[in-house]
Amino acid sequence: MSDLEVQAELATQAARSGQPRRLGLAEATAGLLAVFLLVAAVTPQLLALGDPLGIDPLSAFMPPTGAHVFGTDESGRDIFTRVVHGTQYSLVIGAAATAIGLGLGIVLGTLAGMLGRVVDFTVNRFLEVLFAFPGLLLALLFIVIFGPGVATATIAVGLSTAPGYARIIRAQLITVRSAAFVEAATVLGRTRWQILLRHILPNTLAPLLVLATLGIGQAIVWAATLSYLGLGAEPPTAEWGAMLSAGRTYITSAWWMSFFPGLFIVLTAVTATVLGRSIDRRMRHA
Amino acid sequence: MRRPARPRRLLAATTGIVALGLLLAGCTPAGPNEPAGEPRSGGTLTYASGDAEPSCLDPHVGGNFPQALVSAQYLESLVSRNDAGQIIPWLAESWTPSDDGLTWDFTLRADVTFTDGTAFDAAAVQANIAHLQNPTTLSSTGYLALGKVKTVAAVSPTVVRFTLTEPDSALLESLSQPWLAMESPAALERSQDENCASPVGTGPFIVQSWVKQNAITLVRNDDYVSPPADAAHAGPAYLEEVIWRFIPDSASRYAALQSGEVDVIDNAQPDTIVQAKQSDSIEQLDSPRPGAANRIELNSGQAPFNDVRVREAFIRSANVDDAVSSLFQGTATRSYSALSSVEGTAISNAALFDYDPAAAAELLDAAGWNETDADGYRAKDGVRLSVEFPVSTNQSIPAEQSVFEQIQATAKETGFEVNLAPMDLSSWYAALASNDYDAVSAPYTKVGPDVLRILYHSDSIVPAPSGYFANLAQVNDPEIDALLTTAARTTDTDERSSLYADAQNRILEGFYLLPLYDQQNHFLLRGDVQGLRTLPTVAVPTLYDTWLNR
Amino acid sequence: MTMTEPAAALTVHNLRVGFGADPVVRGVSFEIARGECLAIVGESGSGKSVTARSLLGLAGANARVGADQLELGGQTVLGLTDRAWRARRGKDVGLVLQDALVSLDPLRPIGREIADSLRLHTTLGAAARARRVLELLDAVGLPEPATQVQKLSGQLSGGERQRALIAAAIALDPPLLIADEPTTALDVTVQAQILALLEHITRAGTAVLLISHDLAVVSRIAHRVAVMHDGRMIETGRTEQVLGAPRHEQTQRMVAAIPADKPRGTRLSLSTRPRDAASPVSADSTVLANSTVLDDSTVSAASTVVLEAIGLSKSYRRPDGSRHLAVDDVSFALQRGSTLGIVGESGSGKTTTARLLLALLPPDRGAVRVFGEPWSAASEKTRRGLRPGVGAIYQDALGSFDPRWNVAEILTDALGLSPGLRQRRRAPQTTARLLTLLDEVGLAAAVLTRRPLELSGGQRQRVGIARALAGRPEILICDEPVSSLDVSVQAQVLDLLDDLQRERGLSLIFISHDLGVVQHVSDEIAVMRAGRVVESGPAARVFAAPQHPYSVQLLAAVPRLPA
Amino acid sequence: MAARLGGAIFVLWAVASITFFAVRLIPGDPAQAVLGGPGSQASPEALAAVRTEYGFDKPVLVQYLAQLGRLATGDLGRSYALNQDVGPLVLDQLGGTVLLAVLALALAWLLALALAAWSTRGGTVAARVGSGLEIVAAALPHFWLATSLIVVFSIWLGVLPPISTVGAAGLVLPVLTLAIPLAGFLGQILRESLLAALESPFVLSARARGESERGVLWTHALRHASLPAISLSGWAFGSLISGAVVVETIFARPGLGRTLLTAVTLRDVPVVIGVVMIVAVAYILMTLLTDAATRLVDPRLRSE
Repeated sequence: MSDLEVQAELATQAARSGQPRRLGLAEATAGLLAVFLLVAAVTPQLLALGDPLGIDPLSAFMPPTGAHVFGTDESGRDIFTRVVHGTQYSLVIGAAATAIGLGLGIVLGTLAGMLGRVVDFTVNRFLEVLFAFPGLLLALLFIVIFGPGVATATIAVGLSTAPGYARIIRAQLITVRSAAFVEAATVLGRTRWQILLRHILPNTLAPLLVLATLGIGQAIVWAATLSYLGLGAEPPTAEWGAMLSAGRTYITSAWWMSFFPGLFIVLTAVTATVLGRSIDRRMRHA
Repeated sequence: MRRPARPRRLLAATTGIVALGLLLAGCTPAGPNEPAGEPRSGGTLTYASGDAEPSCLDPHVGGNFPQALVSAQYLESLVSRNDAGQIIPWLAESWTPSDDGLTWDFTLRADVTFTDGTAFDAAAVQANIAHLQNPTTLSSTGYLALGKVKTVAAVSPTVVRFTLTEPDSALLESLSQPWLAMESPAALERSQDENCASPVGTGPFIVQSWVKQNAITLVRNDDYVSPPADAAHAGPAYLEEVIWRFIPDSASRYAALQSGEVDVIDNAQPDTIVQAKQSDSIEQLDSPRPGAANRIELNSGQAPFNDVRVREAFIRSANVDDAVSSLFQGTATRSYSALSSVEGTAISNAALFDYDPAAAAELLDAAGWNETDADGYRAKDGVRLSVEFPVSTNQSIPAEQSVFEQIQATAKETGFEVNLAPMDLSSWYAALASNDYDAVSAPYTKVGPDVLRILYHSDSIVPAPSGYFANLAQVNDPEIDALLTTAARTTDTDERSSLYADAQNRILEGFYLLPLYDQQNHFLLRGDVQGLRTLPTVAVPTLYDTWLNR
Repeated sequence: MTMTEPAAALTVHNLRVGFGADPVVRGVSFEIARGECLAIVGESGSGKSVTARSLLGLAGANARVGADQLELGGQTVLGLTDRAWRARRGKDVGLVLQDALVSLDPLRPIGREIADSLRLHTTLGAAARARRVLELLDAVGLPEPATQVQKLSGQLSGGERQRALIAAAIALDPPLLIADEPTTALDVTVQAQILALLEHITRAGTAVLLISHDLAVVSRIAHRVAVMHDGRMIETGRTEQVLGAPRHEQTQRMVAAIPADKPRGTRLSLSTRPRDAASPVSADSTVLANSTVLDDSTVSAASTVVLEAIGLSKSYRRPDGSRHLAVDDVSFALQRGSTLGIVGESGSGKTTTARLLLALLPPDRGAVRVFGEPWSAASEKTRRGLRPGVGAIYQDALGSFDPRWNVAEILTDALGLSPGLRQRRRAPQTTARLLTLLDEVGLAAAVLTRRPLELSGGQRQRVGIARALAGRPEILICDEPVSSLDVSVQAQVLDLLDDLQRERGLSLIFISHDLGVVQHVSDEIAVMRAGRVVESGPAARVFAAPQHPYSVQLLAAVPRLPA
Repeated sequence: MAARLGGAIFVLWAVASITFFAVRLIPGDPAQAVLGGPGSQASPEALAAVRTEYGFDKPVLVQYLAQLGRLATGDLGRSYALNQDVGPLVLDQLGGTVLLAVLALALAWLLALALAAWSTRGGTVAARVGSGLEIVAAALPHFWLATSLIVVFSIWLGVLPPISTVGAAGLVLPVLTLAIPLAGFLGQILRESLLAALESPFVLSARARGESERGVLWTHALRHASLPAISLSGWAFGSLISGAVVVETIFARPGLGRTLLTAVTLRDVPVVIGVVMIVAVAYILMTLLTDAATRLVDPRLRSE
């Protein structure tokens, strides 16, 4: 299993047990956070006026105060500003990695799910092999070959999530393909193409929204991990993982430097999880 | 298995601290806690190094700073240096150069044996030099330091004679370095893998075991007799055992010290030094490394820095003082010299490095960079004034990378676009080798002012077969070349100093480099650790006089 | 059976159970004597299971249980602590649930499950417990107890594990045994055996409280019947009395809904009238007469075969690689305007046959012909032209609808129009056709915008029928169309199918495990067992005088109301 | 079993092939890549030695077969950065990581079980709190959690060592860092499946026999609830390996993760491949173990 499959499984589980339409406190909070994060990503200036790279050596290492709610870093940059502006970075990296993983997953999963036994067998074996590079291993292998950096880290995260997407999409395709309503459509005299377009594809693709939402949270955490390890974005870029990495040096004297970027990573991941599950539940009970 | 020959950038490979140093604590031998009482024997001291774990404990092989740090505990050199910068006896009792400076006779101590029982004598010295000069040893630092040594002969068991190809005023300084320390000839006979795992020397400790990625265990050499002349006591070391750990993460390292898990840490970060000053239980030892200061070299070999006005403009546009004071929080002092402040021959000229954006702007106007592009950067003939600045994340500590970021920010105000490119060591070397840089910072440790020849003689622009060259500023000035070559042959101290002073002035006035601070070398220790000091050669700590007041 | 036992094993007076604000049981009173079997019958949601569970103190953590009197063996159990309840459960009262596959822990050998009761309530040692378990298994009629005791419930047949479950419940010979739908998931023949076992237990002196939705089933062994509806006990009395002369309207409805032995064409549902409102209920007798005539004329040349199965065989590969012959040389013919019932127990090959008839599977051997044309042998492209003539109704109506579509979209699609159009942009004539379809199956226009998930089981099946009708088919293939419905809903759906068949002259293949249903709807019947048709012929003849021993056994096992 | 073994060998072969061709994807001279990338100051002799050892001068197919041959005999090549054979180096580091992973897995199970058992019994509020805790725990990145734990327990409270030490105390924080997020995932699975199990008819049967709540939990429900969680073990292993990269680096523990990260930073290709191969082998073993554990808990699978 991949992280994504586990997330998807948990979402399914939660959707099964949860109440259909109630807007929970968690969902409402997650929704507000998502709006905040989107605003931060699209127009960061709306939330934080300053320059995320602008230095002010004289006010370095300031703890959180009214003027700097999240404190300042070693060069006197305002951490709140950097965290807000970093949202764009993290979301774009997360979205790009998810797009790569999802794209590859769709291609592989569709091949396996639609093209008959031989292709299915081959793709399945291939995926099985990729799963033997668990977690970040595939990403690290990719980075050691193509060198570190934001672009490679993004591709690496995308690549390492692709097998998970592929397997979910394949399973979904196979479930939908053999669903009773597909047989019912055959009995109504629908052609293969009509069935594919009207039933199989929509019912396979709809859950991808859930997957992508869950996946983006995962991708952000992984990309931040790579940055933290010095294999992705580099300081002074206002990327959360890179900020944490820079803050690690000063952890004994300036905890706020690593606490707030980390907090935003966690909040984003939790938001993605809660929203993904909420969408899942709504789609099932809609 | 050849370790890529990297001309001594002894810098600390992974987390190398670059340094600048405050002379405040200096290298006073006494432990920081004064009412210490009589030294006591016994106990285990845990040392946590932030430097990379060496791949070989024999500093002949390769030769970098992490090796020097640990090998100083079990290997000894022929000579040492005292706090005043004078060469003092160690395994060699005395030495005499010939008048032409081409022959040196060293008289060795007769009472020293290696810890495997092999006698230390002239033959052993011969074997060590041969080992260093043997290409299969893959020595880099030691090999280069012995560049002028033609032959080594045993005159008697206690007298060994070095014959040189040309006079070398830096010979003694070279021999004082840990990378040229003496090892048991019998041990050297073993395979390199074996010798790397457990080198045998004459030092106060013996390598007992080495668990990779975790710790090296050193035990006391009870038969030890050969402390350097400036040691505080004689006889065996006080400590029974030393655990030498590798903790690359600086925060973990400091926290480990705070919690008493370890007794001494190196590569202390500025913020932890400040914290330590407020702590009763933690003391600080600051010992800047010799050789070059930490500085940014400006590549004068290509545009835009082939124009001295642009170089000066860049230097004038960089607000280094504010950066250093905010980031190093008083733990590092601004340098205005090419050399480390511990080098007696260092010339400092603060006036050349004032932060003066107005002057910088005028210089750029004069040099023709008088256009302003859409992003606010200066340009000439439509070409933006940009400076490629590859940064090795292995060699520049986070605080230093932040200094570069602040320089980037202040230089932008004058119109320079500084493109900081943090990269891994391998890519960094690649960028330098392909001349793909305009500014770069590369620490360099060597005992004595001869480092200037390595860094600024035009010969050093020619890349070694490996592609590396030390003259990163690409200074190509026949007058500087002449001064440095002459100085390297001049044994007269005053004359040598004056030659190096001339050379330094000319280098500084050419605006080839922007000095930042000494190569930082801060140690933090538990308050009950007494008698820790660094060897005044390359400022590595020695635990010989150290004892535990607990 | 000791000293001065009160006559009643259980006395319940004014039992009330509620969850949150909703009362589920609203004042129920009854008692059971030793050696007596009382059946509580009701449809889903009537509160019968909650009542049963309250008697064990297991109504649930958030249930509010109250009663004026609640006595087990003469001792009140009102307000017992959890610990005190535990001491009584299993010892003073046993519980048997539906489907032992999940009612016995599927991960533990049945022997351990049975021994648990002994372990919890006796001081017997392990060896003594093991002996007792064997005795119990023997007592419930499980063959070879010594080898079965190590098996998991999944390794036993449905009947065997239900016996094991009963063994666990009676391990301590409790004075009261509560059996909640104990035979519901079982095949009829096995159901008959389990009922016999429960009857035997009752005779031995145990009070048995039988909970069921099926009046016919309980009529076999219950001495008294209590009918529950909407949390109340609406009628109680001796079994013959309640079933023979039901007083309450709901009971009457339930009795009427039992299809077994009701002649073809008899209306089962009281609440719904024939859709042709003009024709009085008595007209049914005419229909019945007609259909009898039709029965008689099945041999005449006037009838034509619309669908024909000729020597159909189909096998599957099992996970272990061996082949399983699911359908073995099956032949039959469906006459125009008639209903062919296919009946069989689980694993008899009914469903595979349905899929073969719908050409969703190609047969290994044999062929299906429709309207005299090749059907299974034709290419899907050719077949597609004929498909509108063959409709299908499925057991799982919900699963047969695309979950993203609402009823309007489902039916628009079935009409052969593009379903993508939302209601707003739908042509008025399309809407008119949709409303006609809904009207035909007795649904209101309001369901158009609903998704199947939001509909009740009966409504879903009606939408399924409407969809099948949209293509104006001549043949309808119904695979267990009513088996997941409550009896009264089942009655309505069966009546609807009957009406439609008469109005449209439909020919039906009706597949079911329920002989009563099949008997009621079929003109012709085919009895399947292990993939083969063991007997076929006119329904009246087969039911009156079965030839094959299996048919005889099957018919004998059908729960019927006492005559 | 034979099929499983065959599958395992196939996966290993494929992993070896992928890594082999991956190294050929490195732009430029493969010998240079093996020696640490484009900027490594490799001498011509070193390059020549590597070319001979890896046979880069021979046709790709020959190189490939030779590589498979070496791997089959357990020869993982040599690290030029560390001056050591990769096989023994990687095996040396394996123990520390395995210890860490096993302890973390055990603790994660304990935490998850405790949280699941508490939140299924404590009513709606406990279930919400439990579920919230689990979701947040599952979202905690290792690097942030490790740093935060160090700040709180080592720097502020000073009760636990921030680095790995000889004693057990040094294991506490690393194990917690790895276990907490994992417990978040396991807890969610466990709680949901525990709820399902507690609602199931066989639990009602057991209660009707007079079984206590504890008996219901231990004899019946937990066993069922653990099945889906056990099937996560393969994934959990991967997550622990990724976590070990971070945790071993921060807590200065010897182990595969730290070796891997160092090797990636130095672009020490032979070591990276060596670690990847070992992890692949371990992953395969883990899936076999998971199968065995599932069979142990679920006797239904044994009879097949």
